[in-house]
Amino acid sequence: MDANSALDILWVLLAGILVFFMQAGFALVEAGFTRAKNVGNIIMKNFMDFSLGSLTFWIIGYSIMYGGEGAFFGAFDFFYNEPGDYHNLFFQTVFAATAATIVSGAMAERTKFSTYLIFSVVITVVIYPISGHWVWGGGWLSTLDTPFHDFAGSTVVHSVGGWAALAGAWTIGPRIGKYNGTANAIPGHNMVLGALGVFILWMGWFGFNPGSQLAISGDNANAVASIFITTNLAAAAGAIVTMFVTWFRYGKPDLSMTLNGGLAGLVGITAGCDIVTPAGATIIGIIAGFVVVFSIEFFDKKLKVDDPVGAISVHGVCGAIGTLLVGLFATDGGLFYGGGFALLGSQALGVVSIGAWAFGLGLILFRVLKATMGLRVSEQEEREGLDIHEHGQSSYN
Amino acid sequence: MDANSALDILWVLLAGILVFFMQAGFALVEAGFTRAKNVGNIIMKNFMDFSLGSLTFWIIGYSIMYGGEGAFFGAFDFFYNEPGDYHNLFFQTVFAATAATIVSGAMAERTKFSTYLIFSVVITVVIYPISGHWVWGGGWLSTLDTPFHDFAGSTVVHSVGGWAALAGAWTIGPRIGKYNGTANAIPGHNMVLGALGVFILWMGWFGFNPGSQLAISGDNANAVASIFITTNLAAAAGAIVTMFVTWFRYGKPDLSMTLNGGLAGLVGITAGCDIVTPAGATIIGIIAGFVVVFSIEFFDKKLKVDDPVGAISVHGVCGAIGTLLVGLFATDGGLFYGGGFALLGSQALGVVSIGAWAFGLGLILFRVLKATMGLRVSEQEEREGLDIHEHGQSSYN
Amino acid sequence: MDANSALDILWVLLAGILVFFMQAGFALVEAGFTRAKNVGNIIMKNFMDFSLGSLTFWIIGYSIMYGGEGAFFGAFDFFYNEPGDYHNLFFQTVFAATAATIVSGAMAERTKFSTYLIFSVVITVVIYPISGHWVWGGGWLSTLDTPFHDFAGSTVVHSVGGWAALAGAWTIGPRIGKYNGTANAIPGHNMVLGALGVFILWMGWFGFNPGSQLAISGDNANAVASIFITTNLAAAAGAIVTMFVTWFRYGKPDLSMTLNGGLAGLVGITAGCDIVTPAGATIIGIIAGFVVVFSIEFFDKKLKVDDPVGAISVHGVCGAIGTLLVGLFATDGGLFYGGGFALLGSQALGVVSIGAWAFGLGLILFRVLKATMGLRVSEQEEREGLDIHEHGQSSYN
Amino acid sequence: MKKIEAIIRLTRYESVKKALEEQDITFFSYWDVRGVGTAREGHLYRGTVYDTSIIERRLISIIVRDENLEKTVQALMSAARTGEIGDGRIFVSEVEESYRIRTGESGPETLYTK
Amino acid sequence: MKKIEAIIRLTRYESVKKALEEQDITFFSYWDVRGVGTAREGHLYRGTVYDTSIIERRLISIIVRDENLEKTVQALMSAARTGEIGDGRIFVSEVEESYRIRTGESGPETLYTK
Amino acid sequence: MKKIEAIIRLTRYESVKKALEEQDITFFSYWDVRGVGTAREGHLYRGTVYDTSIIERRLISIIVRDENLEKTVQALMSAARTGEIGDGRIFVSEVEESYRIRTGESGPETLYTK
Ligand SMILES: Nc1ncnc2c1ncn2[C@@H]1O[C@H](COP(=O)(O)OP(=O)(O)O)[C@@H](O)[C@H]1O
Ligand SMILES: Nc1ncnc2c1ncn2[C@@H]1O[C@H](COP(=O)(O)OP(=O)(O)O)[C@@H](O)[C@H]1O
Ligand SMILES: Nc1ncnc2c1ncn2[C@@H]1O[C@H](COP(=O)(O)OP(=O)(O)O)[C@@H](O)[C@H]1O
Repeated sequence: MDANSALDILWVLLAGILVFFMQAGFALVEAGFTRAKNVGNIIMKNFMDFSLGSLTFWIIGYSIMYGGEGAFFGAFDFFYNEPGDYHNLFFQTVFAATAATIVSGAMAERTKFSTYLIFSVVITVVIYPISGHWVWGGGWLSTLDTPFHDFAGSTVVHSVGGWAALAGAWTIGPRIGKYNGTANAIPGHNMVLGALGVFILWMGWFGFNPGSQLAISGDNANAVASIFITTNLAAAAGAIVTMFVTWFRYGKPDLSMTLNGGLAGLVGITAGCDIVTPAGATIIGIIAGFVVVFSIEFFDKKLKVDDPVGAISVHGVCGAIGTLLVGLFATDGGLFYGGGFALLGSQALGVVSIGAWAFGLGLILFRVLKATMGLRVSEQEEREGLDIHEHGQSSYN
Repeated sequence: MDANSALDILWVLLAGILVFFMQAGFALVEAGFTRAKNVGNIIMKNFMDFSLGSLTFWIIGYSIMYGGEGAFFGAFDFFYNEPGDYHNLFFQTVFAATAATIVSGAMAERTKFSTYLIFSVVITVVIYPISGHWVWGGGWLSTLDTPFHDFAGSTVVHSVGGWAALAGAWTIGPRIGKYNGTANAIPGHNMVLGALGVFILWMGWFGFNPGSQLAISGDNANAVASIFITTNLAAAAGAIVTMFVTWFRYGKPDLSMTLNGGLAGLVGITAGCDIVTPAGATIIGIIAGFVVVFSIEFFDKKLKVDDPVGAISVHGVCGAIGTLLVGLFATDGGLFYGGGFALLGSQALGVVSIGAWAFGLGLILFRVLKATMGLRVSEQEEREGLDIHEHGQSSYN
Repeated sequence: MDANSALDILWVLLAGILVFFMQAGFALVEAGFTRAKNVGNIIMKNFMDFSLGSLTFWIIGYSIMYGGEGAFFGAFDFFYNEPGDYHNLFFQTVFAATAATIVSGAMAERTKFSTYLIFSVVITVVIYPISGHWVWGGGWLSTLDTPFHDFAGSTVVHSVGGWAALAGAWTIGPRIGKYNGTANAIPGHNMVLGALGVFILWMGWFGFNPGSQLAISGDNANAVASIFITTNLAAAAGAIVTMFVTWFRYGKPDLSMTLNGGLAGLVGITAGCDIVTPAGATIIGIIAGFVVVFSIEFFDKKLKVDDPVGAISVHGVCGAIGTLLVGLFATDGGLFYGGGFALLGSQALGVVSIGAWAFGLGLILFRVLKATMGLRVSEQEEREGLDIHEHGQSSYN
Repeated sequence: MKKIEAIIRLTRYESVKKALEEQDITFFSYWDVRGVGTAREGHLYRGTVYDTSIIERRLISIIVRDENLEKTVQALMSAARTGEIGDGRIFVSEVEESYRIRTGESGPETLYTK
Repeated sequence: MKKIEAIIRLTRYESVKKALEEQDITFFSYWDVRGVGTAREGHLYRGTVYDTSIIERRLISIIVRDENLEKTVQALMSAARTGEIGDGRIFVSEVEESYRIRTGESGPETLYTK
Repeated sequence: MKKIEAIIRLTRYESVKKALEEQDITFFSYWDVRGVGTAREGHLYRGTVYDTSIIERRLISIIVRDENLEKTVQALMSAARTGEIGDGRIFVSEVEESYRIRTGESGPETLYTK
């Protein structure tokens, strides 16, 4: 193998490590934004969805997503075993585990652990890889005349997680005490954990986005470097804008929302990070940082869908917006760069069809689970905490 | 230097960074699984064993381990200074610091700080490098007809730490209140810290195992990628199995044990990560995840050796088991792949001889320290906390 | 692009990621060493100075620092946009954000958030890039007969931050209750956070120093590996020495000072990490670990400048000392290696001129802000905590 | 004046607070305590069962004028009750004097709820 | 003997401690409580205002001999006062017996401040 | 009925609990407090000595029927004693009424131990 090939493999593996570590980031954000009595359960769910995801994605998920060129579906080969391609298997595995983790956040503090394990597996080996196949595995969205462009997964990963999270949070209902007439605040128990989680996620995104180039040799090097810049600027812009919006709107800059703002910028830029300029990335970040505040309020106060960590808004809404904005800001094909409406149309088609898939299947899944084994812990368990009841101990002693 | 050589050096250095960060992981696991009154002492010990280890391994340890081809011993050259080999020095240094850290966990909450500093140095520059030399430095275990195979250190690093930990925990005796007739639970004070530590360790293992290839150019790239997969699958399998075992056994899935389970899988696969298939790795992880639960119970309840973090079982026992399983699952020479018993015999010989070395020397060391400067803090110090007494302040204020 | 060029870009980007993560390290150290009532504010400041820094350094800072060869100043080109150079932009951006962060620590627990945002931007786009240009951008200190040598920024980054921090902490005055006649202790609220922060910073330094080689192909590989060793040894030596100094001086080994000691070693070696031997690095670390204790005491007890995290001593003083020691220990030009006084003279000139610049401009900046929008929160806000007053909520619930 | 100390389940606090408000009892202090009693909670750590009788509870301390004693106790009692073992206790004792720090006033009037 | 329980602002603790020391009251215990009363604090989390009446306070518990009651209450009152709503209360009640664990002594003398 | 409040060393809690159990006193509540007294603890932070008189203690609150007062105090006293300065105090005061929330019963019988 020549040096360039080895270099590419090295880069994919390193990026995979960074994306792996995002699991810790998600776990910390979710733990920090919820109450101390449920924190062990949250950690356990995050730990398990990566573990189960790793195993099941290897067993079947990877094949469904990348195993063939069908319009809707890859192939059904069990126990992937292709020595020359293990770096890709690794990179795709750590990606796959992300979608389930997003759902975990939106349904935190009230979901039955055993049920969670089941839907975590279903998301990782059914919902995510099938729609993923449409875009990245050679499926119908990638063979459109103007192919749908989602470079690193604003829609394929984040929106899928976000819309499934919406289906879940809606089906399971709000936490006790969250709504009595109006929306109440249920403050997260540890903002330092939340902030550390966001720093880890931001770092992980330097694997998530530039790693999706899947190579760094030759001209890929400059492309990768450019993605670092667009990713970082969008995150920074998102954080800054959210801070100022909350400042003007609530009178004070809100910490947990600002943290969400950085993530919103990151999710927003993920689809187009390879194809926008630094200025375009900054504008996408600004838009995401703006949208996320109103989206969180909308779901929380209007729709009364209880999402403790803001996962639906950050991943679902900002993922969708970011994907659509590619149609405007793409230097190659974007409306603002003279590319007309073709790309924007494909983007909209992709956002809607994948959104419908993830939300639809999510809804069916959660309704079935609710009717069969039950989705929610008992009232007493919820009040006294999932740690004591699901795991027999408290996490802080 | 050509691109391939530079690439290899880059990879070794990056893997070294990941292994370095495992120090933070060990510190967090140990801190989280123990009580708040001792947490500063734990941090200090971990911080110091890396610092002292870095200095002393450079001064003499590296030379003992890699400085010559003797059967039992390398060489005695002080202040290693070989500019073209600094990447290896770095990688080996971060490895060396691991063994002492493992001991720290098993003896937590009752060990005198000054004594700890001394045995931490002895482990790093005497116990670890000598048995390490046998396997990796050209010593007798590497020159057997069928050489002992321990790719990244299930035995060389983890078991050595684990058996020394057993010698230490046994010599020092249990914490006050741990046993009165039966074994009592002394819950760790912060499971989030413990879980973050395990995520960091898991990430670090992507340096520990694939980094031990010591190269990534040419065909090494695929070998490294394969090690990522085997490492990750074994960890995932270990975590999942431990969770279900505790669930069936105790009625609820136990968080801190499940975290141990992931580590057990990682320790177990370390010896054979380069030479087993993904399926083989999964089975090794399953076995390790199973064994670790019963091993922890056995040491805790039967032998009444008080090991707050499970270090003996995770590193000692699972390290030994993982090394033996190479004799069964190695695609090249393993019993299940038609290789006969030769490799299994070498594996057993290595496990036993290194185990005897580490446990024996550990026992002598701890007995001598106990008889001379004292191993344990006073009862009052232990009751009121090592933070106040050893360092004059509490860690949470 | 050939493999070597891609390799260099990869290395710069990876090092940049490590330096990025240092932001989390700084945030944790600062949070851990201060009180729980201000922790959200601290997180918010750290999160914002990276976000604002990323945006503004791209907009103008990078051009001021690297945009031209003037003696004092680069150029004034807005919105940097040079596709082949984005990896450098990324690396320099993450560096730039460090200086402002250092100031944040020294002024913690009493600074107005809105004012902080302003001076954070001024430091990042005015103070830091101008003096940075003198050394790294082709300015006057780099064109001396014997050029000033500051490889990775002991002076350019750390001292600039440290002296600006001194100007700030002095201008704003001590926290309420810190001095009444003598100096009182205001213990940090969480040493685990502080220690995790230091582990992260130590790791980040493996990007900070070796990454400043800006390449890894060809002979750079060995140079980079050597910098790993010097960096690590200096850190280890600093930590060990500080521990023993506090042990002898106060009767017990002080945890938070020892953590500072590791950082002192790292800051000290940053200037000369490429040009000293491992033994030289160890001695520099020893000196830094020694100096930092007395420096902290001096600022705290003699000058009565209240610096909760020790930023002035760690970054300002140890940065200066480390830069001067290059004049003694540089294998090429150092006094102890027969190079005479020329280099030592240049080092002193650089330390003094950049120190005067950073302290002077910092002082003007803080005085102006104090006189206009106000630098400090009200007494009630300080007593009840910045989290409640600046952000409307507490961080731990 | 009487001091009422109620040791209740953490999870009943919200209901108790509302019940007290309905009786115009809008002044009180509380903190978290651990209760040892007949109630048992099975905890589990690394396979070992432990700590079965120590339960997290909230202690509510209310000082009331004598005439409000009855209704306060009643409100507490009904709002804190679940009927399961471990509901807790209410203790009443005499308070001799009460001062309002802000104004320096003393006597039962300082307990007025406006 | 009397038991004095003062519920004060967290931020007045240092002054109160000093005032008590000046009166030679150097023995007491304290812990943090949450107070519900007329004082209001506006908190904000993710755009939602909440928790407006629960304030962090410190409860200081001092047992004194009868002759020291007056000066202790005065010291507490003046050091804890800010004049703003939310300064807190002082409650006084009777204590029947006091033991010093170390020596086993009982009676008001155990409260001596040397 | 009497209320016994014992302020003990954190480190004596386990012994005290056992001693109480031996006297069939299996109902009580406790929480952690900080005690200011003659005991001194030298703390050190970054080279500065501080906080010398504030010690972490546990407050145990037990309400007992009058006939159990003596044995409870004795049990507490002997189990909590180390003989070193800082062992703490026990205070006894009168309780007028006691209710068991679960059943609504009142009176000393609610303090029965089984
Ligand atoms: N005599 C007592 N003194 C102090 N606290 C008590 C006493 N009796 C009960 N308690 C408190 O009340 C709680 C509830 O009592 P428990 O026996 O568990 O339930 P129940 O009142 O339903 O029988 C205990 O956990 C303890 O905190
Ligand atoms: N009747 C009471 N019983 C117990 N605690 C009380 C009572 N009244 C007041 N407090 C405590 O005193 C605090 C201060 O009371 P508040 O009404 O806010 O201020 P002010 O005394 O200035 O009117 C309350 O938060 C509460 O902790
Ligand atoms: N008058 C008091 N009021 C309230 N608490 C007290 C009083 N006297 C002592 N205490 C508590 O008892 C603890 C022990 O008292 P101390 O003087 O240190 O020891 P000793 O009782 O051995 O002389 C103090 O820290 C404090 O918590």
